[in-house]
Parts: sequence; structure tokens; C-alpha cells
Amino acid sequence: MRPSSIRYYFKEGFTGLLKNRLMAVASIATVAACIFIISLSCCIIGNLSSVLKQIEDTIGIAVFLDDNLDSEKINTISDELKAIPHVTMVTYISPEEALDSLKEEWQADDILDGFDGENNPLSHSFEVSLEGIEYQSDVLKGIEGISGIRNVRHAQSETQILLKLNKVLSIVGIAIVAILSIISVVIIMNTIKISVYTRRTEINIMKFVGATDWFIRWPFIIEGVLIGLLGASIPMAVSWPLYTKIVELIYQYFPVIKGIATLLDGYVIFSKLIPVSLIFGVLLGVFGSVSSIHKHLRV
Amino acid sequence: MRPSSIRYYFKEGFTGLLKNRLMAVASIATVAACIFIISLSCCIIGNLSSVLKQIEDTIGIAVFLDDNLDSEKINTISDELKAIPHVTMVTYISPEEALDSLKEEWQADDILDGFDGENNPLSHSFEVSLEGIEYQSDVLKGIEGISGIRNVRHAQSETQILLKLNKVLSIVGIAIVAILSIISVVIIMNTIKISVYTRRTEINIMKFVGATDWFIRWPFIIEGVLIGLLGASIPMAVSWPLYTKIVELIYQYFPVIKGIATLLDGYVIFSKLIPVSLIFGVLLGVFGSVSSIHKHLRV
Amino acid sequence: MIKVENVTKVYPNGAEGVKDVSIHIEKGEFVFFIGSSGSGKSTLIKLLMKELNPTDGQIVINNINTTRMKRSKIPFLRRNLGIVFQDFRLLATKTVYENVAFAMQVIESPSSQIRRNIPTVLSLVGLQDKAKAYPNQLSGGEQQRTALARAIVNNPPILIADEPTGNLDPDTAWDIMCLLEEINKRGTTVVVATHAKNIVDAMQKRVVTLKDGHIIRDVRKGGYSDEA
Amino acid sequence: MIKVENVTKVYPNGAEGVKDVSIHIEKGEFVFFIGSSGSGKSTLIKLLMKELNPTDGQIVINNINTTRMKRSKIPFLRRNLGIVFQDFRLLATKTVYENVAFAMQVIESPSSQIRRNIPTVLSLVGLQDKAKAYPNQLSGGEQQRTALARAIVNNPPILIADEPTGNLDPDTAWDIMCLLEEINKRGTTVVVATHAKNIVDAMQKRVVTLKDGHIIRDVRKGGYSDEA
Ligand SMILES: Nc1ncnc2c1ncn2[C@@H]1O[C@H](COP(=O)(O)OP(=O)(O)OP(=O)(O)O)[C@@H](O)[C@H]1O
Ligand SMILES: Nc1ncnc2c1ncn2[C@@H]1O[C@H](COP(=O)(O)OP(=O)(O)OP(=O)(O)O)[C@@H](O)[C@H]1O
Ligand SMILES: [Mg+2]
Ligand SMILES: [Mg+2]
Repeated sequence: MRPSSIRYYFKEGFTGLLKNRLMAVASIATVAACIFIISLSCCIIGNLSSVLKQIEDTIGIAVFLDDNLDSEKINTISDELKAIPHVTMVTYISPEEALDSLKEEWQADDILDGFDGENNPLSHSFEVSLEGIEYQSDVLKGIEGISGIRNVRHAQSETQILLKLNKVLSIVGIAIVAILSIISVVIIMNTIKISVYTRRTEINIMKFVGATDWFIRWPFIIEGVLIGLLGASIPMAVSWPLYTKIVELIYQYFPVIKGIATLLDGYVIFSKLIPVSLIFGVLLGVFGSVSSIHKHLRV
Repeated sequence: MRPSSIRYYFKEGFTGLLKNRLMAVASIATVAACIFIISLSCCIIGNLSSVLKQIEDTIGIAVFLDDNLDSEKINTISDELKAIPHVTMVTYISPEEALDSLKEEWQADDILDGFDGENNPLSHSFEVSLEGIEYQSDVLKGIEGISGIRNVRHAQSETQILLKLNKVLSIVGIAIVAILSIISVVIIMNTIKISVYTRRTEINIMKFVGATDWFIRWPFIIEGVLIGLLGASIPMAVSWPLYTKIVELIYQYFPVIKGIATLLDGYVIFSKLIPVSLIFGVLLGVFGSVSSIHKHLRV
Repeated sequence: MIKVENVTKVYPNGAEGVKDVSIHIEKGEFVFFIGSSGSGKSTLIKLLMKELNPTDGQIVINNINTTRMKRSKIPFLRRNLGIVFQDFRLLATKTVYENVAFAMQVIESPSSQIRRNIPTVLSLVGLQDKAKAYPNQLSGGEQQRTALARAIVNNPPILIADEPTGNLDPDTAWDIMCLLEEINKRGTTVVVATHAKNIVDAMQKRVVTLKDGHIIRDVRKGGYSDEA
Repeated sequence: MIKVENVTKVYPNGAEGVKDVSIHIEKGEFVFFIGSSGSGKSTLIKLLMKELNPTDGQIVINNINTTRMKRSKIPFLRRNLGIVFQDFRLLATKTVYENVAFAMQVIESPSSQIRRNIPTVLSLVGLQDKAKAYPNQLSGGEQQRTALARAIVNNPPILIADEPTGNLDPDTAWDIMCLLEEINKRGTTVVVATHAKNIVDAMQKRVVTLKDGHIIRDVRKGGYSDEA
């Protein structure tokens, strides 16, 4: 390639966009719209799975001890629990604390008034937190080996539901993003195909004055890169600030969510989404252009 | 309009699609893809709000009675509760039943073993179901006027959360569908605009041999109707069976959901979605075509 | 019939198409527009059919001032004018038959009449065998003759042809010119922009010569370059 | 230089473009293709430049059999052929200057040479004032001359022109023909398909006459219709 040709390719690539403004705007708008929808879905799905993860992390195992253990034995059990792999935290709950929280939960103190002090039928217990809900059965096995434990309570069904939810969400999430991506590819390719179609005579003429396939292709490739870059930059430029604003609004309008989980920071999502979108956009632009001109080159 | 012209319009409208196959396929695929995405969102949002509604309906008010009431007095209270507006059901719960469910909830029978029979500290109570969560405060006011009630427990915070969730979901749902619709309109209009653009010479020539604007427009309108109809029918034909299949899979893979809520029947969603999509598609097709040819007519 | 009065056309890019041109053409006349390449013949024709609007001056056709015409009336003006374009302007998606039929459908002729007239007109221009061909399946001259067939099929009171024989061999060109004269004899006003020196010389009709957008000569019965 | 051997071209729709045509053209010759509209002149030219492939027979250009040529070599064949198309085939999005420059960019000429050659070539065809105009801002004849300028700018060894004067007035047409003869004198093989009887008669070059796809006459120094 001579330098004059390279200059020509770039000049043509840029002026191609300017001269075929309707096509350029249409292609860029289409790419932008599609990538915007995909990034919207990624934000929603990403947050759902992050919230789910945070909820999972709050699910621990309650360990009830035999009656009449002395505080030394209780300490030993606490240490033994902490030693089990994947256990992140072990919290001691005295019978009094247990009764208080029971009263609170029921919102009816008076019913349980008779059980205060010596009458308290509840036992000493530990709240065991795990690294992840998936380690529950391992930890349960570890707890079995410890003596002085009367009973273990773990959220069997909740765990199952959460584990399944997790799986479903990741499958559904991937499926939705995949479907959207495929649809976007179809739409974007269509747009580019039409845009090239309107220039088929131009391509034809070039062939007839002796241009090689690559001479014709290069400007289209550069045009494709520009369409992809612009089409991917616009939704990214819009959706990051938009996302930050929406998260703010949710917290404000809906403060209770702070107690349950925190939403993902824009940076976490967009530090991955931006490069992926740009690459996706550029590849689509290039591939769309090149594959569309292909059949017009066969003359 | 002469009958020969009407015949001409229809013939042109149909053959227009066939002769400009690339454009036709591109336009139809684009309309179809966009309507598919919108209908997907409608299914998801519709189900979320339906599940939410069902969860709301399970939230009732627990009414605890004074100790030592005779069964006649209890019956009177039951009748009084039923008479309150917006109350759908009143269920009596004996102290024994309450204890049993408490044991089950805790999954630790032995802790509460000592409270059986005469020792049962729990009171007689009623579970009051409402027409809707939004009537909670009205009903609470009604309950206040009844004598023999020691305590009323209602899910204050859950109610608040659900009411807000409901509101948020409907706002977010409308916003998402609106955004998707706007994006779809942009994409579809672009596609149709390009497709008309490739035929601008044709439109020009028609004008120059003396065709009136309407003579040129009619075939495009008919073509637009066809694009809209086909573009809307395809996603509907695909997504109804797809939805039914997915609901089936969710129930199968995820039986626990049956206990919480039932998903919407395909008919409920699609009996509304199909006419709306068809109208949306047709309007877009017609409006897209007509508005795009407009500027080419000014010669 | 056609009155062009002090018409000037300056294109948006500053190029001057025609400058201060005045010309009166009576009903039933046969007029040649001649002049070198770029002298403004096509511009004048485009002004007549209102493809262009004059920068200055006015044009009256059939007693209607087309410069101040309502937009919705333009199609009806054009139906009075059968036009053969220099670049043919055939519909690429229609066959020869359909291209000609189209001009009749536009004026809502009954289908029976369409079916009757078109074969006649196609054989007049020698295209009876090409009725089913699309424009890109035709030779240059065949396209030109299709354009002519379309222009004459509705028997318009005025026929305007821009270079109707540029792609035709002398014999076919002569046949086409005889056809135009025949049409003219039946009362149609005919205006032909052409470079065909031999034909202009032979036919001895009114000749209007343009140069750089000006009319420099207008003779009643003339040749391509009588004096000058 | 150019050897066409028993070439037949039947179009997909069954129309016969040329039938069993054989013709040898030596380096440096000047040949007219004549014949009535639809006789196969453009088809023959399209076969030479490999826009069409023959149904039968073979074509050898510069000792290369183009009928059995690798696809990737076609552009290099075309660079040996300067071609003026009957329908001009100008790039609508490029100006006159850019259209001509394009033919030089394709063969990767250095920019300095492009800047030097184009003004010369544009003034040869009389378009120096229209360099910045787009094709739709040109008259028919101006477009035709742009196409000619593009065909000759690279000094191809073979120049093929299909109806290069169809839209030109006799004077300009004559100038263009003189230009072609001039180019021919500098060693370029020139093939011209034309209907311009006067010019063919005046120039007394080799004339190949086609009729219904057959070559019916091939004379060394002839006129448009010497005997017949
Ligand atoms: N759309 C346009 N924009 C700008 N200039 C134009 C346009 N159309 C024509 N011209 C210029 O106006 C002048 C007259 O053009 P016109 O087409 O009327 O010439 P003509 O007499 O028909 O020539 P020819 O015999 O070559 O067809 C030319 O110089 C041409 O370049
Ligand atoms: N693409 C095509 N498909 C089918 N038939 C075609 C095609 N191109 C040309 N023909 C037919 O082949 C025959 C020869 O056409 P060609 O264009 O070679 O004629 P020509 O000698 O150049 O005529 P003209 O002087 O009118 O340009 C004509 O009958 C034409 O209709
Ligand atoms: Mg002209
Ligand atoms: Mg030809």
C-alpha cells in the first residue's frame, strides 16, 4: 500500500459517512439504539444478581447448644465453629437476646411476658455466617462433629430457592442478553446492508475502472469502524450518567433497599461494558460493511 | 378512484414488496425484532406485577383476642370482622393451631414442648384477608371499633415495601416499554426511510410523468401495511408458544413458585398484546412509508 | 400554447442554465432546439415541465402561468406534456410494457384501453419484441425508444423530446423523426432538442439555437447551421 | 492485441447479444463498431472488459485469455482498458475532478502526478470550468466528456468508447473524435462504437458492422454504409 492510497482510504472512509448522511445517521442510530438496550439489560441483570448474592450472604446457620453448658465450653464450641472451613463469622446469642428478638419479631411482647429471666425456655445459640450459600452442606457436616450441640437450624428451603434463583437468573440473564445481541446484530446488519445496497452502483463502477477488491473494501472498513465507534460511544456516554442518576433516585425514593443490599456502582458495570460495547460495535460495523459489499464485488 | 386504480394500488403494493426484496426483508425483520423485544418485556413486567399482586393478597391482618372469651363472643367478633368493608375472609386460629405453626416455623419442636395443652400462653386469634393491600389502614380503623381485641398485628413495613415496589414496578415497567418503543420507532423509521430512499428515483420519475401525490402514496401505504402486519405477526406467532413453553419450564424446574404465585396465562398477555402489536406495526409501517416519501414528492 | 418570457435559470451552485430566454411556440408547431453541449437545451425543457423553477421570468403553458401554479396542479400540467428525457428515466423495476402502461395508469385510463394501446405504441417504436424486458436488459437505443413510447402513449397535446435519437443509428433515428412528424401532423405541438445535424437539415422546421444560455437564432424553416 | 474468437453471448432471459463473432484487432489500430440499435455493439464491449462472460468462444487480450482468467486478475485487465460507457457510469458522489482522479487513485498513482495530470486532461475535453461540479449538475454532453476524460487519464494501451458523441453537438463531437485520433496516433489501440455517420464517413478507418449480433461487414478503410 502506498501512502497516497492509505490517505485515500481514510479520506474516503470519512467523507463516505458525510456524503451518505442519511445512511450514516440511520446506521449509527441503529447501532446506538441496540447497544443501549443491551446495556440497559446488563444493568438490570447485573444488579439483580448482585442483590441476590448479598441476600445469600445474610443467610447463615443457627446452632442451638445443650442446656447447662458453662461459659468455657461455650467458648470452645465458638472456636471450633470458627475453625470450620468457609465459615466467615460466628456470633454468640444469649437466651435473653433470643427472647428479645422473638418478641420483636412477633410484635407482641405481652404474650411472651411470662418467660423472662429464669423462666426463659430458650437456649444459648450461635449465628454462623458462611462465605457463600453453596458451602452450607460442607459447613453443616463440620458442625455435626462438634459436641454440646442440641440442634442446628438452617434455612433449608430458602437456600434451595436462592441457589435455584441464582442459577435461573444467570441462565435467563445470559439468554436475554444473547437474544438481544442476536436481534441487534440482525437489525444492524440489515441497516448496513441497505446502506451498502444504495451504493452498489458506486461499487460496480469502481470495479469497472479497475479497482481491486481491497481498494474498494478499505474505505468501507474505515466507515464501518466509524459507525461502530460512534454507535457504541453514544449509548455509553448516555447510559453511565443515566445509571448513576437512577441508582440515586432508587435510594432516595426507596431507602429501605439500603438495608437489604447496595446497588452496583456505575464503574463496576461500565468498566466492563464500555470496552465490550466498543469492540462489539466496531466488529459489527466492519463485518457488516465487508460482508454486505461482498456480493457487489463479484463483477 | 377508479376500480382500475385501486387494483393498481394493491398490485403495486404487493409487487413492491416482492421486487424490493432486500428492503422488504430488512424492514419486516426490523419491525419483528423490535416488537419481539417489546413483547418480551411486557411478559416479564406483566408477570412481575402479577406475582407482586398475589403476594400482596396473602398479606392479611392478625387479630389477637383477649383471654378468657367464650366461644359465643368469639363468633360475634368474627361476624363483626367480616362486616368491615374490603374484608374478604376471616379465619379463626385456635391457640393450639398457633403453637403448632410456631413450632413448624422454628423447626425446633422441642424448645416449645413445655407449652402444650393448658400451659399454652398463646391467645385465640383471627387471620383477616383484605381485598387489596391498599385497604389496610381502612380495615385497621374498622377493627379498632370492636371490643374484646387485645392486640392487632399487621405487616407494617412489608406493606409499605410492597406498595412502593408496586408503584416502582409500574413506573419502571412503563418507562422500559416506553423507551423500547421509542427506540423501536427510531430503528423502524430509519429502515423504512432508507428503503424509500433507495426508491427515490422511482418516485421522482412517477412525479415527472404526471402522477399525483396520492397515486404515488397509495402503493406505499399498502406496502407499509403489509410490512407492519408481517412484522408484527411473526413475533406474535413466535412469542406466544415460546411464552407457554417457558412458563412450563419454570414450573417444572422451579416447583416452589407454585406455592408463592401462579404465572400469567399466555392468553391473558397475548389477547391484549396481539391487537396492540398489530396496530402498532401497521401504524408504523404506514406512517414510516408516508412520512419518508413525503420529501421525495416535492418535485 | 407555450410562452417563455424573459426566463433566467441560475443553478444553486451558480452555473447559469439559461439567461433571459423568450420564446413563443404556437399550437401545432414543430420546433428544434439546437446548440452545443451545455448551451441550456435541457435546462429549458426542465423549466417547461416544471422540474426546475425559473430564477426570473415566467412560463405560460395552455394559458396557465406555471411559475405561479399550485403544487397540487403540477401533475395535471405534466399530463399535457409527453416528455422524452435525455437520461430516459425509466422505472428500473418495471418492464418495457409496464413502463409504458404506467403513464396510462397515472391518468387512470381503463385497463381495457391500456391493453389495447400499448402493443400499438410499442410496435410504432419497434419494440414489440422487448415488451417483457427490463430497462437494464435493453440496449441504449432500446431504452430511448421505450422512453419515447411512454411519452406518446397518452396522445399529449405537447410532446417534448430531449435528444431522442442520441443513441440511435441513422436509420432508426430517421424513422423516429418521421414518427414525430407524423404525430405533429395530427395536431400535437412537438419540441425536440437534438444534435442530429442531418435530420435538422433535412426536415426544414423551425430551429431555435441556444448558446451559453442565450437564444442566438430562431428561424422558421432552417437547417442546423444555415448561416453563421 | 485483441482477439475475439467465435464468441456468443446469450443473456439469461434468452436474448442473444452477439452470435459467433470473431474479430482481430492489432496494436495501434482505430476501429469503429457500427450497426443499428440492439445489434450487439455494447454487448461486445462488455465482453471485452469482462463485465459479461461469453456463453461460448474466447477472448484474448494482450495474450491473456480473459475467459479463463483468475478473478483477482480482472482489475489489472481493466486497467489496460480505458472505457467510455454508453451510460457514462460516473460516481454520483464525486465531482468531475474526483471522478477522473479516482481512475488514477485506483492504480495507486502518486498524488503529485494526479494533481498534475487531471487539469490537462479536463481541458483536453473542454471541462476545465466544470471540475468542481457533480455529475447531476452537468449537461448530458458534459457527463459524456467526463467519462472520456476518466478513460484516457491513465494512458491505457487500449481505449474503448461506446457512443462517445451521442450527446454531443457536431462540433464538439468532431473535436472529441480528433482527440481520439490523436491518442491513437500516439500508439493507443482505439475501439469506438458509434452511430455518428458523418464522422465514420469522414475518418476512413476500419469499420466493423454488426447486425442482429453477427458481424456482417469488416472493411479496412470505410464509411458508415459504403456499399450495402
Ligand atoms: N443541476 C445542475 N446544477 C448546476 N449546473 C447545472 C445543472 N444542470 C445543468 N447545469 C449546467 O447548466 C448548463 C446548461 O446545461 P444543460 O443541461 O441545459 O445543457 P444542454 O444544452 O442540455 O447540453 P447537452 O447537449 O450536453 O445535453 C451547463 O453548463 C451545465 O453544466
Ligand atoms: N442485460 C441484458 N439482458 C438481456 N438482454 C440484453 C441485455 N443487454 C442487452 N440485451 C439485448 O441484447 C441485444 C444487443 O444489445 P446491445 O446493448 O449490445 O446493443 P447495441 O448494439 O449496443 O445497441 P445500441 O446502439 O442501442 O446501444 C439487444 O437486443 C438487447 O435488448
Ligand atoms: Mg441536455
Ligand atoms: Mg449500446
